[in-house]
Amino acid sequence: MEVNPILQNVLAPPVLFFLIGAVSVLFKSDLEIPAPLPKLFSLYLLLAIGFKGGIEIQKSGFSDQVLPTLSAAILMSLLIPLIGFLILRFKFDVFNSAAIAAAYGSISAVTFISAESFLDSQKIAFDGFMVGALALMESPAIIVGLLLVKFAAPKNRPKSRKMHLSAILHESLLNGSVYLLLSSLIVGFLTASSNPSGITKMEPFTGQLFYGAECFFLLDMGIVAAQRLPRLKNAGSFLIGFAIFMPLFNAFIGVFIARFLSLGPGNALLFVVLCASASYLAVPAAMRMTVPEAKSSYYISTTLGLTFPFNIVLGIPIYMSLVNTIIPLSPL
Amino acid sequence: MEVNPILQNVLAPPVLFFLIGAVSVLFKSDLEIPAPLPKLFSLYLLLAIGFKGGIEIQKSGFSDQVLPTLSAAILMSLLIPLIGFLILRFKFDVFNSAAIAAAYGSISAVTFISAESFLDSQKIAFDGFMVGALALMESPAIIVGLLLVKFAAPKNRPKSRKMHLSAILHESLLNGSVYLLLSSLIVGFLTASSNPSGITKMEPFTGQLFYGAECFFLLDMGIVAAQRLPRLKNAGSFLIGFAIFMPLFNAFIGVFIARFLSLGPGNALLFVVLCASASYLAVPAAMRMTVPEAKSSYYISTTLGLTFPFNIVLGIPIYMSLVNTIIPLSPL
Amino acid sequence: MEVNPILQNVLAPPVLFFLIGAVSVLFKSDLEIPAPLPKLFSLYLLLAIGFKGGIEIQKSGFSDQVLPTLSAAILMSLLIPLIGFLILRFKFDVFNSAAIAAAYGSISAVTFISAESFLDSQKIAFDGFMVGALALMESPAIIVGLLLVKFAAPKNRPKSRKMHLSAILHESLLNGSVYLLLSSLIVGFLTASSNPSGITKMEPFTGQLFYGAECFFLLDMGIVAAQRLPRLKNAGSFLIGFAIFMPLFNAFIGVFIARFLSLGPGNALLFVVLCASASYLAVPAAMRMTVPEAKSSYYISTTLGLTFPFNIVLGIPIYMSLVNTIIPLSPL
Amino acid sequence: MKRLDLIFSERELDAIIKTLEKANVPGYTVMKHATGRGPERVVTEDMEFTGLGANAHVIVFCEQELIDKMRDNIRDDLSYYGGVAYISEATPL
Amino acid sequence: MKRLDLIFSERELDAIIKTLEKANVPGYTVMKHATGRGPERVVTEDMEFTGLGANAHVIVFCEQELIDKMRDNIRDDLSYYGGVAYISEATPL
Amino acid sequence: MKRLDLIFSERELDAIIKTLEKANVPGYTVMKHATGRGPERVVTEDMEFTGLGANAHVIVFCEQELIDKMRDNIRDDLSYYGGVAYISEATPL
Ligand SMILES: Nc1ncnc2c1ncn2[C@@H]1O[C@H](COP(=O)(O)O)[C@@H](O)[C@H]1O
Ligand SMILES: Nc1ncnc2c1ncn2[C@@H]1O[C@H](COP(=O)(O)O)[C@@H](O)[C@H]1O
Ligand SMILES: Nc1ncnc2c1ncn2[C@@H]1O[C@H](COP(=O)(O)O)[C@@H](O)[C@H]1O
Ligand code: NA
Ligand code: NA
Ligand code: NA
Repeated sequence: MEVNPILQNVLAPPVLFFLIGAVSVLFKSDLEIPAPLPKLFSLYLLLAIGFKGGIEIQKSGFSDQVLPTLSAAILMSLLIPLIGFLILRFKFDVFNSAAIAAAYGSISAVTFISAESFLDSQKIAFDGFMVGALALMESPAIIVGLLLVKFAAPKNRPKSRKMHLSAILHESLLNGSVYLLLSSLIVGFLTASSNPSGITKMEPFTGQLFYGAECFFLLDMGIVAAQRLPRLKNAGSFLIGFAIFMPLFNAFIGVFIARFLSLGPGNALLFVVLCASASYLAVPAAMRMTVPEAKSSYYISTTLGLTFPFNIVLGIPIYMSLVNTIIPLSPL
Repeated sequence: MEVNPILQNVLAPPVLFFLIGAVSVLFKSDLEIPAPLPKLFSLYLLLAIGFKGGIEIQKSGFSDQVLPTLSAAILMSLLIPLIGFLILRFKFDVFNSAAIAAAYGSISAVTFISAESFLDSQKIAFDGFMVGALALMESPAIIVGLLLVKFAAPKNRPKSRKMHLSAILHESLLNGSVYLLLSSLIVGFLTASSNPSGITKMEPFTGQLFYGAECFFLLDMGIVAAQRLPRLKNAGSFLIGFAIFMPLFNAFIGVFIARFLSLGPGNALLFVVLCASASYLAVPAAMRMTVPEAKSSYYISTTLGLTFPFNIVLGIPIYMSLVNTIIPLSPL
Repeated sequence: MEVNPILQNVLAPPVLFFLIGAVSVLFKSDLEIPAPLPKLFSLYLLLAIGFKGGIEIQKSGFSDQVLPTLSAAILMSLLIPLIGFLILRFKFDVFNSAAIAAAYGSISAVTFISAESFLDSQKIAFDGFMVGALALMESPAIIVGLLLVKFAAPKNRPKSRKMHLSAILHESLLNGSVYLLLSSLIVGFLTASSNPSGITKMEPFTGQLFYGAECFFLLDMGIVAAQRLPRLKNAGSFLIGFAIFMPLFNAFIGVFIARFLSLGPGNALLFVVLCASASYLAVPAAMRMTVPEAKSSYYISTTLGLTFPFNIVLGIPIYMSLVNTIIPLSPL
Repeated sequence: MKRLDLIFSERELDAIIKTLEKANVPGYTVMKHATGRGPERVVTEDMEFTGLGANAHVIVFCEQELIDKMRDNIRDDLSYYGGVAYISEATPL
Repeated sequence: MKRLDLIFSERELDAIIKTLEKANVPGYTVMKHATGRGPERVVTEDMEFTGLGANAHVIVFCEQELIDKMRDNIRDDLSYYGGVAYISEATPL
Repeated sequence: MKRLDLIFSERELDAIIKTLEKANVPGYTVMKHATGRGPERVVTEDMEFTGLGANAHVIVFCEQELIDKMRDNIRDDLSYYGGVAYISEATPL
């Protein structure tokens, strides 16, 4: 693995702004992006990703690769939480294990965006339907996590906390960020199919503005991640190790599946990044509501304080090297 | 009336995002656009409408049609509250009747924008000076509403609430949203006449971004409207009926006036929409301050919970059909 | 001095929106841009100025003029607080004198932007490296101000308030707005040198949107300034005089230095404006933390309530005339 | 010392502050963006964009006599637009 | 009269308001965006964008008997997700 | 139990929280964006964009002895930058 792609990744504006945010915390600058401004950018990014993804899916139609890729994506988001759960159970109770595992099975949209920006800067093509994979991978991990709690939780869990399937589906599909991404995807699809002039009129907002808004949001993510990082100390070295090992492990599985699916390098990277990234929006929100026994500081500090920065700064170029090494090998 | 234009209207991004917002409430999703973000978009939209309107008015100058149209607009915004008041008095006291009637006499800028977007998508031309009508129709209805209170209120109204003409003018002309729209219009006009390069430099902000910002704001309006709708139950069926009947009635008068003024179909639709739309910004704010006896839930729930969604989703295409039916008839 | 340039300046959208904001306060309109929306725009403007400045500096390289200009800029930001301090000591104690003087030694980024917009509209060229001067002039004045307090403060200042050099450097270099401007400049520089495609992708956000966002922010600045102005009455006529005299005095020194440096008229105006403008972001924040003895109403009301509007509306065209008069004179 | 809690529509804030200032209170604190419901069952939300806005919560620490001085004026303000006012004991630290 | 102060995660607001309404309180006030730390030393921040959100501070002025009526339900709500509830004296102005 | 109300400039928040943590309070709640006026008649606004910012309102429910322990430190913090601190009675629900 050369060092060049890492440096190239780090020298792109989104990653630089992320680092600026993180360094500001290190240096105790009082730079702050007060609430609810980060929410504005996170809503905007979800809306724009969804909308553009919907357009792309409508345009590209359901080619041969689409269905297998989307199925594999869902499969991974069901599988990863199970693996994660087994690993985490060595050290944590059912509640914490399930909540953390669900976060790693789900995805981080901003990590996905960063991978797209990386591919753009490397001039590597990828397909719009990968946003479909992004959207489809958010919820299943939540469902698996909650089912794990439902069936593995100690029998003396108070009655009020027994989860019904309807509550599980509600939390996984109607969580604000899941809902906005999915429904924006539908809006994009409908617009592309029945009102193409709407695409042009949305383009300055959802298209041109996107890169800058991404940078601004990553500036805040840098601040938030760096504030979270020190709290990991309390979480112990097991969890710290998990937060780095798990994305690498998932990426490794992911790259072989991508190869099996004969994905091109661009799509393969995005697939791998979806596997490797962990959720800090939908999953924590759902877990906070339904599994209050799990410590939010665990699943937030790992995903936001360590896995997210790792993926943004080092992970994406590492996964690219992985893709470039594994994919071109003689067929399986 | 064909169903096509309604479907076409509904399948445009702004209306789709409005519906997404409304559906999120229906499904109890926790999607939320926290305060003060909606204010950002409402300020932006008013500024951009005003600015662009000012430019258009300066460019088009005061043609033959301008003065009669603007006069008719003002006339309608004086007349509608009076009619509304008479109807509402069957069921409500002077305070509530005046407040609700004033809301229907005034206008909703976002409904106006949506009508413009609809015309754009139908490739029907309209004139920039119609924004002048928009700006001019905001205040008179407030004045009428407050005068109705002043003269029709029970004589035992506490002294502290006796309204002075100066207070009435202040509330109607210096209300935040009225002021921003009017003054942005002046800025646009001055820029166009003495600093045309400023137009080009503002264009990305006030022009290109507009459609996307409109969608984002409508997403929130969908949420707000759907939260308001159930409260109408307490308001009773009379008010629910009024909230649908009144815009249709106003549209009907409006279309005949438009025909009398020989407006083209684009301008006619905008005129009709101004008549049919009801205010949920300037009027409620003014009424809350000056007529505390009126229940804000009445004038907000009707305008925001029912009339606004009705106009956005069904009203605009219905009015278009009305325009297409009535306007081409042999001259009056 | 002709009146034309002043009128031309006033008729540009940014200044018009500033005036609209100020007039809304005068007329007691309830127009308000609620917190934290102004912070969004101030963060955006700093990020965009820095980013674009970094690109420009990378592009233009370090020409002959760059180093002398930047050195002169730093020199002025060290000198002005000293002069200001001596003047203010006639009326105020050490704490207030140092705090106010520091504000005038530092700069206002929005005044700088307004000067750039003015030059644009007058089609007068200027160099991107002047943003470097902007960035370099923020901190030294804070350091001088705090050193003045450190050495001139009464000996009985409580021990807890004795300032260490490290605290002084921290406050001057890591203040949120200083940090964001400086680090965005570095991001811009790095992007331009190693990732030029990033520039194109940022352009809609940092470039095209800039003028509109500037207008929006100035609308708020107009409101804030007009709210602050009446409080100056309590500050007394000495301080009111200072708030007008000091920028003019600094501009006068500045224009001769600009001539000495053989700056072109565009760069000269920017240099003069940097000297004449006063800080209402970095310096007040730093002084509030480290010199609580100084009345924040003094250094905020003067800079924000008087000096800022003066510079925006009248100052810039006056300085332009000054530049046009002094610079072309036979060499010194 | 007493603590006075006032909760009312943000739009009445200027009037209430004028009343406080006229009574020469030693200070006051304002928290905006409060929402709530009163006895008339009208729910106040934070719909700032409509200009309706939310409630303000004002806290005043002051002597009883000041409260007695302001009582009528505050009651007037609140009777016009609605809102609540409660007094409790408070000791300076 | 009593003053009841409830502080808990914003996401539980609907449940608490339901409890209050069921007890027929004369009114309540909600302040969102509160942050803090509880006995378990978990610091709550205003990370709205993550969907985790901050705390809500709810104030209810009401009679003691109403509080007695709500006590068990509120304790239930708070025992599930955490949060604190304190009562103090308050006199209407 | 006691309730301690602290109101002071947001920029001093870190120092105050450090004081609270050192005294081992069971918890605390922070509400930012408070504005107000103190005895020196300086009005604090929510001018976050200037870096000046507004006030923070901190509520601590704890035992009297803890308050006694913190008294000097809090007074120190507040004497430096200004702000107020009041104690009242509170009973857990
Ligand atoms: N009993 C109460 N306890 C707490 N807050 C109240 C109470 N009654 C009213 N309020 C607050 O005062 C505001 C105005 O009340 P009202 O004018 O009665 O609608 C409400 O929106 C609540 O925020
Ligand atoms: N002793 C306390 N004093 C003030 N606020 C508290 C106290 N304990 C808890 N809180 C608040 O209640 C929230 C939830 O507490 P907990 O569920 O114990 O984490 C905390 O984030 C604080 O805002
Ligand atoms: N008597 C008071 N009652 C309520 N709040 C106060 C009082 N005095 C001061 N404050 C608050 O404490 C802040 C700082 O006060 P000071 O340092 O005296 O300016 C003010 O901005 C108010 O928010
Ligand atoms: Na994953
Ligand atoms: Na109307
Ligand atoms: Na200066």
